[in-house]
Amino acid sequence: MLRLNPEQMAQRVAADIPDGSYVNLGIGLPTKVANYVSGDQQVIYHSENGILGVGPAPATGQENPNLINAGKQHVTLLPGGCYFDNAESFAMMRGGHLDIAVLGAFQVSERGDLANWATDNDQFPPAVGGAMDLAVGARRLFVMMRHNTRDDQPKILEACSYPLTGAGVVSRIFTDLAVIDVTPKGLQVVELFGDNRFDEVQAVTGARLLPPV
Amino acid sequence: MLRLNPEQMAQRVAADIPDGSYVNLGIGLPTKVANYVSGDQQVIYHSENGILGVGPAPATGQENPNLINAGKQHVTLLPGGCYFDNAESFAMMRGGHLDIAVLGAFQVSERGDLANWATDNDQFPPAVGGAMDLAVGARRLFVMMRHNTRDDQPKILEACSYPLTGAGVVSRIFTDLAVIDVTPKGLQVVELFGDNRFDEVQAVTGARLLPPV
Amino acid sequence: MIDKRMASCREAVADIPNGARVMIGGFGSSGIPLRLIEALRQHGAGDLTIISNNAGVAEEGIASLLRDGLVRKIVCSFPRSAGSVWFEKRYQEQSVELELVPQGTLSERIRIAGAGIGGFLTPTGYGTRLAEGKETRVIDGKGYVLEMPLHADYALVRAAQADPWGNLIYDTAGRNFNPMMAMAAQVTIAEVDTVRALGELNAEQVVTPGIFVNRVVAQERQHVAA
Amino acid sequence: MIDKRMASCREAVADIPNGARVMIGGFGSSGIPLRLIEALRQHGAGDLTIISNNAGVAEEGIASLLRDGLVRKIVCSFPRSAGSVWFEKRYQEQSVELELVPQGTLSERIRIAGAGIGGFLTPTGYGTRLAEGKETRVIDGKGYVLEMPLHADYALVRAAQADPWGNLIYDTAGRNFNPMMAMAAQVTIAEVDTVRALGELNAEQVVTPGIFVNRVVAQERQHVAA
Repeated sequence: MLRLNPEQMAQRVAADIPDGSYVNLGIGLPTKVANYVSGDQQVIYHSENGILGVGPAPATGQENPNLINAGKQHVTLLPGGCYFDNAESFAMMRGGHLDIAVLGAFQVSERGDLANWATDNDQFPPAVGGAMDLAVGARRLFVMMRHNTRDDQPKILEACSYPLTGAGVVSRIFTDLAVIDVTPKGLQVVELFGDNRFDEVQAVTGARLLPPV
Repeated sequence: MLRLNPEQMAQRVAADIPDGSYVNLGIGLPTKVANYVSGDQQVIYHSENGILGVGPAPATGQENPNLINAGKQHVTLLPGGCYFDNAESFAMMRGGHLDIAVLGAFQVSERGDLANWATDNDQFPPAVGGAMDLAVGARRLFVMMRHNTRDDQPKILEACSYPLTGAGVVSRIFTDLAVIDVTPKGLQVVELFGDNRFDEVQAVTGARLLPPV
Repeated sequence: MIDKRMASCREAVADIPNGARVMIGGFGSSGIPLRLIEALRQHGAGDLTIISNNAGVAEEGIASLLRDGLVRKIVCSFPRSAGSVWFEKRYQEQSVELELVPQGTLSERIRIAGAGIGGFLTPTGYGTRLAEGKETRVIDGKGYVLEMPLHADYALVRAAQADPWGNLIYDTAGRNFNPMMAMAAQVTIAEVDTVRALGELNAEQVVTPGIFVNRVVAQERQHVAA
Repeated sequence: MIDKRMASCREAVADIPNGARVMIGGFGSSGIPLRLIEALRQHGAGDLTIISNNAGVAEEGIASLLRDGLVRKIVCSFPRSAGSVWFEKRYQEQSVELELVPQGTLSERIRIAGAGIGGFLTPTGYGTRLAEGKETRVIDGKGYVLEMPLHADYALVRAAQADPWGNLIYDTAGRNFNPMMAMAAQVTIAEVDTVRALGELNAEQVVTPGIFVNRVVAQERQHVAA
């Protein structure tokens, strides 16, 4: 099967972000999406710590220690961007004002449950950040993740075994194999990458998929 | 009995406002208090529509239609003053950040209940504004009112007959006859103006008073 | 390119339907979107629910909507002012319904609607007539009333400056209810004195981020009769 | 004359007792009152409850309080970061208690403490482990968790500029939790780069009104190691 690399995955997610959207990109893999939003798409990026209109990284030596994104990376502000406090930032998130959030995930269930903040390993202290607020608040929640774990276990499951971030919150799943929508009827495959066959993808998925129409 | 006029009442209230206080003066009679706060007292006035550091009225022709106080009068901003939205303004009020609010009243009960937003006349539509928020939120609530109605009925009562603004909220009552504290033991007369006698003031009051100690 | 400017107030309010819930910013004479209200009146949508701190004075603003019989209900903290003759007339003839809300409860109910919060407990109004019929509870000896979010279909707000992305800067006490209302409506329409080019507003001074604003109409500064 | 300036961070934190609940502003490396935290560490009050978005990295800020064993409990949304070694060590040896709170719930719980609100209903965390044991309800088919205010005895905040009345202006994303924390504590202490004369701050740009600030300490700008 064709497995997209992270850059290709980011490119595929970027293609589904409409012009004029307000978007929050989660820490890690989703951050790459910004690199593939084309000049025809004007997208305003939100950072949960209190920025709208996040711009690219500053030149070396131009960093402002206060001006960082949620991933603690130095950023800049675009013309038209602005700042606000954390309560207002989360009012935007929880209040349904962001068009799209793109998050990574450990697991997604067939009902759109998301698990991305804690595993079943109790050795590490937990951390949740803004994931639960984005999960309930974004108008559309995109999950961007590898289809399988490093040891080839499925991450799309009938039910998540890890603690939930939110129940029934995921809109669309972008993996390295396919694009899958969470619908009332079930997990609807929207696109199979390259020559990937439906039965191949189904075989490495832990929940029943609906074939592309 | 000596009955203070409104200017004298305002002067008496002003004397009880400590230097450095954050103060909200209600619409009407309480507004006069600002005129008698002396130069030794630096008081920062709050206006519920979204101003801290309210200054005096502007010169004629210098009015800014947006810069008004809660009584809809044109005002100015003192150096050190600032603006905020209504939700933050009421966070200050309800959150216990104002040291003193001075409000007028129709009635006050011996337990410190305040009635100042509606009478029993249903012909007029009701209006409440910020009175209920100030009543529950100011650290000390001063009531400034005539001791009796125009037809000589008492306004200090065992229980208010008018709808309440807040229950058990009044700290101190300044009337044209006396200064009275609401205490767990009851209404404690703190000061009788001029040669006013306790029994005279008690006679025109609708609740039992405790004599000055 | 994101550009939220519209050519006229008329165009900006053209899709407001009968029966809409409309928030209108302002406090007294300060920060009222008078041009948008006038456009709404001429547009003629009726059966409106108006959410605003005051109910208008003389023939101006919300008073003109009440006069023309376009308002079914008003949610308000201080409807009665010197000169609020049209509100008083419609109230007394029982042709307009009034939901009276303490001012801080009004602004917070609007804010939580914009913030995705389902309700809040406030001490304001506890033990008074305005808490009748509402859920209450006592926590650590203090009484609270459960208040619910106030959503709207449209918000008409007034600011001093905007940019094409809809960022808003206000003038002095003209903020009042405008920033919360901008958050709480499905469609927020801002009437401003001037629109500046992108990047010309001081990003540290923006009060309403453009994400809360859908349409911007510039106008000459209107001085409001006191 | 109202003048909230104090001569040193040491003086500003001198009355913080053992067992105090202390809010500390900042997000990642941005807007952290590092000098005040260092003064608190040297002051040596222990058994502290720290309320902050993160738990410090390396030997800096909150990490230094954890290292020195001054922290009994931490209320936090994202305690685990690259380099949060002292938090991880204290957590694993069970010498520090963790109350994990989703970030938006953390900032709103702080805000409502400052705003006199007794609780709020949030959809965040509904149906998850972080809502276990909490009161929930379903409104119009959507689930909510009742969350309560987070008060503190002291708040240590960081801003760019102040004036003698305690008005604060921040730098870019340095606001984060600082404005809400300033509202929610009995005593708020602000560490700022510079104090300007009264009237020199732009009144339209003040984010934290001075009413929320009790003490101000100026300092040279500290660049935080990334």
